[in-house]
Amino acid sequence: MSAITPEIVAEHGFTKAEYAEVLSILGREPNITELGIFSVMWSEHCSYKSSKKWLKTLPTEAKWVICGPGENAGVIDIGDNQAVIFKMESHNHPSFIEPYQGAATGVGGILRDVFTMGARPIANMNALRFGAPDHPKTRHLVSGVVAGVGGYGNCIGVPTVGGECQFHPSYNGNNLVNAMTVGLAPADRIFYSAATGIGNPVVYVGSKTGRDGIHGATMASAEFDDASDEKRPTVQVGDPFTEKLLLEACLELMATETIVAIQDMGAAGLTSSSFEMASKGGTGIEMNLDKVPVRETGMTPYEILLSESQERMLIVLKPGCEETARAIFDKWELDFAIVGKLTDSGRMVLTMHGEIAADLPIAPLVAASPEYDRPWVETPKRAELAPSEVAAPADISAALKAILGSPNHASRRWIWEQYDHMVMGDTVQRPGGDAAIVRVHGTSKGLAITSDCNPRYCFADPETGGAQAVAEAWRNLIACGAKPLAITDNMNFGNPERPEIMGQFVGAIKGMGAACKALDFPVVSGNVSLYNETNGEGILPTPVIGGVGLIDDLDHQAVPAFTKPQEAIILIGETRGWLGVSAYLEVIENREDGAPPPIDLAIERRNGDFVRNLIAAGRIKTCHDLSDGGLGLGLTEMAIAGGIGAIVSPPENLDIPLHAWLFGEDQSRYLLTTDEPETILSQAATAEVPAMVIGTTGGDTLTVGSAIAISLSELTKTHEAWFPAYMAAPDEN
Amino acid sequence: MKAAVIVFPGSNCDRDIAVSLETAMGAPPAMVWHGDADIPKVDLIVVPGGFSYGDYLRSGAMAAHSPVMGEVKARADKGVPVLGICNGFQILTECGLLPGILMRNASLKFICRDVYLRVESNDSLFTSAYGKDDVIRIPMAHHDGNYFSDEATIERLEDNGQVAFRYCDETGAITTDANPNGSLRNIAGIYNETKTVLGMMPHPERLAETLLGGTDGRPMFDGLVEALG
Amino acid sequence: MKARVHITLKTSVLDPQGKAISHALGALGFSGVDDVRQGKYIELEIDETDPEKAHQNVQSMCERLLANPVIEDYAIELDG
Amino acid sequence: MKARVHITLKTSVLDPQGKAISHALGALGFSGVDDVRQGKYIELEIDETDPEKAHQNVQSMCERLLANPVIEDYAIELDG
Ligand SMILES: Nc1ncnc2c1ncn2[C@@H]1O[C@H](COP(=O)(O)OP(=O)(O)O)[C@@H](O)[C@H]1O
Ligand SMILES: [Mg+2]
Repeated sequence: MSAITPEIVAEHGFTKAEYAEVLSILGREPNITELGIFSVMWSEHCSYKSSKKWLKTLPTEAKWVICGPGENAGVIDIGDNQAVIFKMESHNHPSFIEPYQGAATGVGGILRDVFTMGARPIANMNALRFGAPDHPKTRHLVSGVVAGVGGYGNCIGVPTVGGECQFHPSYNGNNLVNAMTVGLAPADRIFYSAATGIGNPVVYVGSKTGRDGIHGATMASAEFDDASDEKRPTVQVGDPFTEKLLLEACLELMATETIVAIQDMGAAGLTSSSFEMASKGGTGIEMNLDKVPVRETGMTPYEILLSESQERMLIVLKPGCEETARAIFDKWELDFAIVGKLTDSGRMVLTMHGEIAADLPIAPLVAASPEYDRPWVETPKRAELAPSEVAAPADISAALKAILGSPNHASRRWIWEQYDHMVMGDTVQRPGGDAAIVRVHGTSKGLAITSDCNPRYCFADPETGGAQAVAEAWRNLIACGAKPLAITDNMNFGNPERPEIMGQFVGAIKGMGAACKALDFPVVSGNVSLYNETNGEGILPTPVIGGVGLIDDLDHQAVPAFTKPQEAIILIGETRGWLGVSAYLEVIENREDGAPPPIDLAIERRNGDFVRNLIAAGRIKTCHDLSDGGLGLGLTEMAIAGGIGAIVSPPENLDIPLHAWLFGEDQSRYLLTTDEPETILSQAATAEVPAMVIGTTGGDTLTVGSAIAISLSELTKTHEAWFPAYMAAPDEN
Repeated sequence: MKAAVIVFPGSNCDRDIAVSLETAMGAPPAMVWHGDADIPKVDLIVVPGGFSYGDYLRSGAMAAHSPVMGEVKARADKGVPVLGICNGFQILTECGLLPGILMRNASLKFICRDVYLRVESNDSLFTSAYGKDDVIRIPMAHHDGNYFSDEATIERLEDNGQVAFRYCDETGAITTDANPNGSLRNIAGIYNETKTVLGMMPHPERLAETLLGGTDGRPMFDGLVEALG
Repeated sequence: MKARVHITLKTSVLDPQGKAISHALGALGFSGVDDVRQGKYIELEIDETDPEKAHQNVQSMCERLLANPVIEDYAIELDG
Repeated sequence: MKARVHITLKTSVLDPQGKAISHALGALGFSGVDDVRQGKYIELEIDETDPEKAHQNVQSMCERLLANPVIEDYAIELDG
């Protein structure tokens, strides 16, 4: 066995202190296989060494939470012995190197996280961030990533019901691909990963192991430089067909009484799955690597253990259940191999060709995985930008159209039409609304699902931005009539070794935690992706929030589209014309300065509860939350979606400029329509919720005072034009 | 009416079609796994949508050669009605029950959205509950739906009235703009010569319920139950 | 022995993939590309050692599965 | 002149299509097929008449568009 040189140690990403810890745990030098195991187990991706300290501060509990962070995915109770299992995960770096396969395998990975716990996946979401549209790589990345997300989800037959897509130059060298899966399981049949029962067989199922993505987990934690293109680390190729078989086979096995524990092989493959299972169960594992199904000849223990081949699972079975399980995997034509058993040694003992390939103590290795309290500095507060500091546009109609047709606010139809968003026959609200709604199959309940983050807010003020992302997710669920239940998060940041970046992370977590607490909206799962930097240029801090809510009765839901003419349009919440870091500034003035709009979480909750009660009581059918682009964009979206215009009058005694009233991004606001405005206004007054009638639906023109009158067809054309035109334009690189 | 739905590895619209059939028939259809030797005695066989065998090589090619399709062909030859939707249509062309082939969409992209179809004839078991020239809105979701066949075949299809549906605009006009995938003559679905086998790319089972956005797909299933008892 | 199979679209069949490639090449600044056609290339490792039998075998694979005669032609090469 | 380009997955990269084809051939009763790999085959008609320049040209097309070097290899043949 080759000696471990300092170069090899460095290549595996250890600091001196970390390697000293390795030596002290082992009491000897590791061999190369053992070194590889340590390196992936202690990589940022697997150990959360920079983020752990802060993640622990997030609220994770509520009456309805069955299982919070720590397992493969979070689990919440939705009544009637049904549980919803969901999580979001990033595949940022692989998608930059090979957009199609990187995105596809990202979807495959998050699906496995969810079905490994016993759920049938019922919906996928995707949150995408790309560089500036005019950056030479962007178009190619958008095209490949969207095709890859669709390619995997469409083939496996899980609808992709929504997501996000934003452009900003900070992502030029590091796009973000965050994928979320939501699944449904019987609440009394959730499967966990703790391996227990000495002597129980350890079984490998799924695809064969090849030399794919070896060191993928370390790659996902290393900063990029321009040479990464040339380094060409192996990217995995996804096989959604095999995953579909694996899904059906696992669910079939889960219906029997044979499983003790199950865990997908994700980042760091066999290594991290086996260590996690054993460490959670407090057992040892003995595995014979000769038994692992391999795709290639001559694979070494190092390669087998670190391979990130996709579509594989590790299962601990009850004794005597091997043949029942084997028959199911045979039926689905998947590999099935008994590779080892649980022991009471507390050690991971791996053999191959009759020799010991690795022998490591499990608990010390896991317990000693580094945890850093990285130095951080608070992001300096920015000065507020008064409405009067932003000049009025020359032409306010043109400004509205410019925002509506801009890269970050134009319709995403080009994306979602490439996703099968209807398969499984339960998609009640298709992409394009505030949250997607999927019916709980065979019931009249619905799940509302959304994904949100405004990275420009987060950059300007991480704490407010973090709180805002949670609040916006909450608001999107409220707006369709759901009771928001819980979130998953995907923390995408730059290099945590830089105190400013670490400060962004800390700030975002603080803001998120406060909002989760105030809104009773706990975090049940999540993922951290750090080192999203190229040549020292970090991305905007991007804590993406995936939210899930429950609609008890689908007869009582709301859509963000005008549905009837002659209804009063009511604006809920206070409007002060906050233009700092707004879409208006971005598009019209080409600047990103100012402080983002503050959020009062008590008001947020009060306004939201008021709106949700109206929808749940069946009183209103049309509702939309206001976010970027403010009232102006919100109104326009509702008119376009419903094919019905509106006549809106700004308040007579308006004390802010019209463009601030229209495009300000004050928080905690909604638009709704009703034919009983007086009743709703008086109820709002009782609840101390600011509410005012601002106009009436009808016609085929959107009219705002004497300033704006644009036909619906023109608005629709403007909204729909940008994306397809951009993607059809020739590449200039 | 009794129906069977054939399930291949990679089928994924099998449950969706079963729901629509059950709503219309009042009882669930038999789900027949591709490896099962036998198809029960039924009045209708459905080959559902999805990605059988991952749609690798060519959509539907591998499923078309699976043993169960031999049995489907034998039944079809005896006059048992067969409905192939999306991947099912691709499988029916690959196994020779229907002529032509479904090539990659002209845009090269997967497309999922509602399209308008003109009912070209209503003198079949499948379309009897529609009116001739009705315009219906049905979702499509496919990557390979670009219908192609040689000139002689297409003329024969037209002459025999074997074109079941064409992509059209909201008013029923058959235009290039209304053709989402490049199909020859806007063809969205075709029959065999006896009109007992129908293959179509769009999914009638996806718009058969108000809550899901429309019911234009419903008459196909109600009509089948009406015709087949 | 190794069999190499080329599956190409019949000349009478429109090839949107080829067209898209040709278009993209133009956009990238490659001039003088007149026509592009995209096909499939399949390599098979087979046990059969007799070239004649191997050819027959692969031909039958093409006819039954690998190519669709409505739109595709195929060509087989063998090497030992 | 005509350029033929073969684009194949690198040997260590999983080829789901090849795997499925090999499986389907087995099910059809073809025995003795050990391995199947599927790649792309692209034919280009180009104006360039100088073979060296043509090769360079096509190579650059492969690198910039036709192949993804992370997972694919390519080979170029010229004739005519
Ligand atoms: N990548 C994507 N995939 C699918 N749907 C998307 C994607 N990006 C955006 N959408 C959809 O477009 C709509 C508008 O998105 P967004 O502007 O982020 O909504 P909001 O401001 O209400 O949060 C939503 O319905 C969303 O689900
Ligand atoms: Mg959103």
